[in-house]
Amino acid sequence: MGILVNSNTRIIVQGITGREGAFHTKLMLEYGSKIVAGTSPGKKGTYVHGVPVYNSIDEAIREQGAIDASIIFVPAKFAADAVYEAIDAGLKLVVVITEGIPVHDEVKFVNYARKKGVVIVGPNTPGVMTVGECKMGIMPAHVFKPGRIGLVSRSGTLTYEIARELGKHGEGVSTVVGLGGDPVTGLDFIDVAELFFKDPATEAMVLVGEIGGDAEERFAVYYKKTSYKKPVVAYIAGRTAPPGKRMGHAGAIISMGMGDYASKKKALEEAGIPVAETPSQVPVLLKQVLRQ
Amino acid sequence: MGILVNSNTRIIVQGITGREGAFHTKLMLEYGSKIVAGTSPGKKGTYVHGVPVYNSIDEAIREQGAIDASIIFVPAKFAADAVYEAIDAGLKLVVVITEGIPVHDEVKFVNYARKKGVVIVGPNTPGVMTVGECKMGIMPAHVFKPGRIGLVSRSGTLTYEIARELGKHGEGVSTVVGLGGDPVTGLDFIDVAELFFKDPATEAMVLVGEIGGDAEERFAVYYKKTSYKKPVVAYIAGRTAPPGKRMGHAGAIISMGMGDYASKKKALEEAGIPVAETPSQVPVLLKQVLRQ
Amino acid sequence: MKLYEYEAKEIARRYNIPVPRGKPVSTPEEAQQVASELGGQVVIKAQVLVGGRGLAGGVKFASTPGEAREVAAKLLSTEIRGLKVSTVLVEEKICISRELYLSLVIDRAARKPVFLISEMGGVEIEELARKYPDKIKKIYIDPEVGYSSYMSRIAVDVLNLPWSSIGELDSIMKSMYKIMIDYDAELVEFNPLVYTCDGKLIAVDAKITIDDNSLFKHPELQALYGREYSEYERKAKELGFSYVELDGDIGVISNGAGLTMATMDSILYYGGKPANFLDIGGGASRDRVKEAVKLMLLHPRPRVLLVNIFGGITRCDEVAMGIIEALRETGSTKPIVVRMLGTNEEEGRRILIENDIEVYVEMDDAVKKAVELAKR
Amino acid sequence: MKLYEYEAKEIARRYNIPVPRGKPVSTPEEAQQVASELGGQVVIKAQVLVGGRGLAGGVKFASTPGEAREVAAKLLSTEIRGLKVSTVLVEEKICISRELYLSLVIDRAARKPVFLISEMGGVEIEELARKYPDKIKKIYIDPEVGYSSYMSRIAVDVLNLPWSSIGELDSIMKSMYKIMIDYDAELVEFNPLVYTCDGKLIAVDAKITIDDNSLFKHPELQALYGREYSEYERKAKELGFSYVELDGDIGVISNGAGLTMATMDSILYYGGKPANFLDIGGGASRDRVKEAVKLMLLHPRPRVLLVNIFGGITRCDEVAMGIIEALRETGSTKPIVVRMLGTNEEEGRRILIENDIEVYVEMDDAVKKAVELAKR
Repeated sequence: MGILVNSNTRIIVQGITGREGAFHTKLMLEYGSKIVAGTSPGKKGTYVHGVPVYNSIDEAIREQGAIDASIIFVPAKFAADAVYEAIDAGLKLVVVITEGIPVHDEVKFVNYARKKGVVIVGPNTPGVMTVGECKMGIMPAHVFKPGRIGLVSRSGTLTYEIARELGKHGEGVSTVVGLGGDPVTGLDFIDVAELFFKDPATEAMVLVGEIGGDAEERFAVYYKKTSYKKPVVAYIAGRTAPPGKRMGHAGAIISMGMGDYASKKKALEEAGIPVAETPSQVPVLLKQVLRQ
Repeated sequence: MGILVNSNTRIIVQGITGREGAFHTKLMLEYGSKIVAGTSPGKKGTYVHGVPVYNSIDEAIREQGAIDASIIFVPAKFAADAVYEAIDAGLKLVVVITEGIPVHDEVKFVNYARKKGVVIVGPNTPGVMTVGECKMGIMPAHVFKPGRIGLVSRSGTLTYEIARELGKHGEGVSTVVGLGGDPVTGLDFIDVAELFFKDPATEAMVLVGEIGGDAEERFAVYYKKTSYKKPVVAYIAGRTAPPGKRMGHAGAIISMGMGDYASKKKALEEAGIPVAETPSQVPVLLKQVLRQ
Repeated sequence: MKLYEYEAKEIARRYNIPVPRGKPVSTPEEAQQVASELGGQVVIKAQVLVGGRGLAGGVKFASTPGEAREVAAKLLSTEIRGLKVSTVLVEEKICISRELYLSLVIDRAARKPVFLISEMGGVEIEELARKYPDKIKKIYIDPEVGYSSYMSRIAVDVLNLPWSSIGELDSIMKSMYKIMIDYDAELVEFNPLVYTCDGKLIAVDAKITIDDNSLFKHPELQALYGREYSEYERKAKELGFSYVELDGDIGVISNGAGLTMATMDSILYYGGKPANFLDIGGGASRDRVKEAVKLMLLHPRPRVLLVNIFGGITRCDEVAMGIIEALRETGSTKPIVVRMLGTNEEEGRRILIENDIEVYVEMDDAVKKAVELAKR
Repeated sequence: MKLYEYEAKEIARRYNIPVPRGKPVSTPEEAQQVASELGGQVVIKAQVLVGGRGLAGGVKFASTPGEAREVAAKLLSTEIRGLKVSTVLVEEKICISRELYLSLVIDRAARKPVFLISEMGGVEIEELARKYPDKIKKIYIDPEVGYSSYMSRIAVDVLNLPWSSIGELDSIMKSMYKIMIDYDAELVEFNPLVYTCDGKLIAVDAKITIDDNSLFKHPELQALYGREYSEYERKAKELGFSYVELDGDIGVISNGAGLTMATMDSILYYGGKPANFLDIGGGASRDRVKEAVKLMLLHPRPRVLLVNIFGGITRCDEVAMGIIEALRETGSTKPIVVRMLGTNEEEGRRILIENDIEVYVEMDDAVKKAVELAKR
């Protein structure tokens, strides 16, 4: 159970021979993810942790059969090409770990993917993991205990922090989805919430947002209106961030008069979603909403 | 009844003040089509046969309410812009009468439309008409009697010829769809057949093809395989055309070893579709398949 | 509109696609000069806008500048498939290891540009498609995305090239798409694209076809339009008509490509032979109809003229006036059979009848009459 | 990365967008010279990379070259919102009939570029959005299609311009999109775009912001990177870190923007004040960690350093080694509180403990400790 990926998901790793690609292929295999092939230009015929490497996804499919999803580790300069390769090869889920991709590349491939019904997780994401079944990402797996909480986040490490806090309080995660830290991403909170609200394994959702953009505000509007929903608790990073400054993530910039901490907190609370002050408060608030 | 357009379709005419645009607006209004607005850059505030003219569809919708479909008469140079305007304004059907549009413009806007779920009829089409209800096109209306035959064609005048032959034999038309004579069009025979096969008002379909491309061959393959279907009779123009020469329509060119008359006739007949030798034979064959 | 090989190669060169060194020339002397500049063996290729040139003897080799002169002289005095050779391309001879096929064309069904890729180059793609359809790999380009480098990584394996060729291949494929878009090309074809003895990729033959509808965007190409046509075809194109010559004796003027073809087909069905395809298009004015009719009245081949008009955007009265004026201006006595229906048909018929021209309502009747007149 | 107004206008000019005649200068003498070249009244505008310049007195008028010199001298010796003015732009004064707003920006929610268009120019868009949200028209651009002229036909009515402006407006909007794509811009803004007394459109102010991630595509822009930052910020950026200065006394080093912000927020929550935001990003090597720590050890403001690492792609052992080496190389005695978890955490913890550095498991504990140390 869980959303987006499961134990049947057949995965290809694009950029499998690079330092990060190879390292995380190993960790994903150890987790049990079904990695059936990898690509690395010119490295056809080699193996990475037992996974066969091809020059193209086209060839990998011809030799290994159908592939459902790809995880991309190639450098920013070549990431768009890799995304197009995955979409055009007919894959239905593409996890883009790469950070530093030019925003107009992202605008282009995210629009293309959405029009073609392909899910892009990221870019600049830790990935997606259905706990105990399939890890397509770079998150430290041991932090995530299996459980009933759907976790969706714009941040990487902060998500691990919160997953760990959940674990300390005996709560586990169904699926964790990193939306990605860039201003333009394939999925937003609403997309993921709709999946979680339909997932029988998920009883509540934790939303980890940050300043900048209006994704949290839009989620609040959606949550208020939608009838089929589950309890949600939020944490928003960036209370101390000065306006107009870019805070690491291209996403975390406040400008155009929207997206500051106060605006997000207010919108969420008005929609009936409690907002934690520190990561350690998340499980406490979660217990409250689940008890109601 | 019929497909694509009916008496409720709210229509805008793009390029309404031009010679052809104005002339056919009059004829369409006379037919009873619900033309609610027109556009013509800089002609805002004027009227054409009582239809208010705007600078943009955006404005027309603001003032006239929702619009479903557009018919485009603007010159080839500006046609793509008009198509994008219609699609971006949220219209769901766009009939492109204009001929001579560069093929790469067509490739671009047809792909865009299909990805966005917008139906493009044409380009280089006489249009679409649900007989007795709504005419969105330039076909001479009196030739088409109401009836049970769905008529789909790559040609213009040849379609009128065949509709007239049907009428002479007491058969009428439910909806007539001109796919358009260009190599790249929004709809193909399969798209339209799927609509006709579901339309309660249509009992049989007449397919008017021509040499060049492989749309007829692909339809034959589809027809053979599909289980829910209605009788079809075909006529293919271009038996006497020499290979490799462009015959008027950009569409009617034989090349790449496909698309000649013999290939199309064979494919259709193998799929159980009789092919008429002259337009006047079409109603004769139709009677036969309908009797079966 | 087809470009000559040397024009296509000039474009390819500008887009950094490797082509053999060489020059187009129109005299034997220039051929000798270019051959001596190139030093060593050369290839001399007749520049004509039809396929199958190789089989028709249009490609020759020469080992010395003197021989090049002789070969060029011979080619420049022959015809290839009915076309006079006025230019030959003199090029260095390439040491070929393997001949590959690579083209980019618009796929109507998919509504997208598609690369056609095959290891088996040097054969015409039509033949290849008939004989070895599974030896052709297709890679589609979505116009939203354009060319993406991964395509070359698929192609390099399909072409069975060493990985070291990837950079060259990527650059060639990228440039092909850029040429297609920049020039509104319907086809960009390198056949063969060769893998040379020293491991390089070179486009030894090149074809580019430009979309006629796009010419308004390309003023520099407009001047070239119509070169591939015969005299009458050129005249007709200049007047803006779609026109193709055939070898029968019944001249056909109709409106709409489909109806024009159907008219020709019906002539054949009733035992006659069409002399041409002439589509006056939609909404032709009286003047344009007049020009079309004049063209066929003055053309020596057709013995009878069959005008078949089903008026939609075209108005029958305009057509009738055009016919009358053409007859008046040429003074021709060639018999004309007219079939006319649709927009303003009563008025059109009235005009013709007033001028003693037979007008039919049924297409079959008009066709039969024309066939009968042609046999007299 | 923000461009200066004069740079943005230079780009606009190259794309045929009308801007006032003028030149950037850095001395009062040059200002006088330019003013006399322009003849007549001029505007002198301080070139700084912050908003609200007008209210802060950064825009002045002068009627004579002599006055221009005086005004420029004054501006060149002031600070605007904490930034020294080293350049002023001297421009002809435009006779303004109406001030309009026109910008092109990436809409995150729609994932598309969007034109923001308003009749009410001259006001900052943030203020406009707050006060009159329905006075802003949005027109989205699908990246598949790009700019299409119909957008200008919508805009011309929204801006309440006469139809005769359509050509100018179409050309300006088309160029804005072209600039956005060619320069990988996140924002192209003309505020105000003015409708002049003689009925022309001129961009009187111009802002362009370039996507930092795209700089590898734009070598000519790379040199400009980092100008808008303070000295320490620049150093951090050169090392490849995301870094922002704040006014507290607890230095923060963390990995991931979210966790770094959460660390800062927790410091505030527990009663402390963060001195900065420093995100070492994912997968930082020992050397890069060392540089980050050195930067903060040598920075005068922070009294305590809080390092909060949750290792995913980042490895704790590399971080630990980086910290130790930074301490060794600087010889600093600034207290460091480390919180460390995740990939290779045991090894990282071991290294720190061996070097007598306190390591925490819980973020709250580490934050509380840092706050406590800062208050000592």
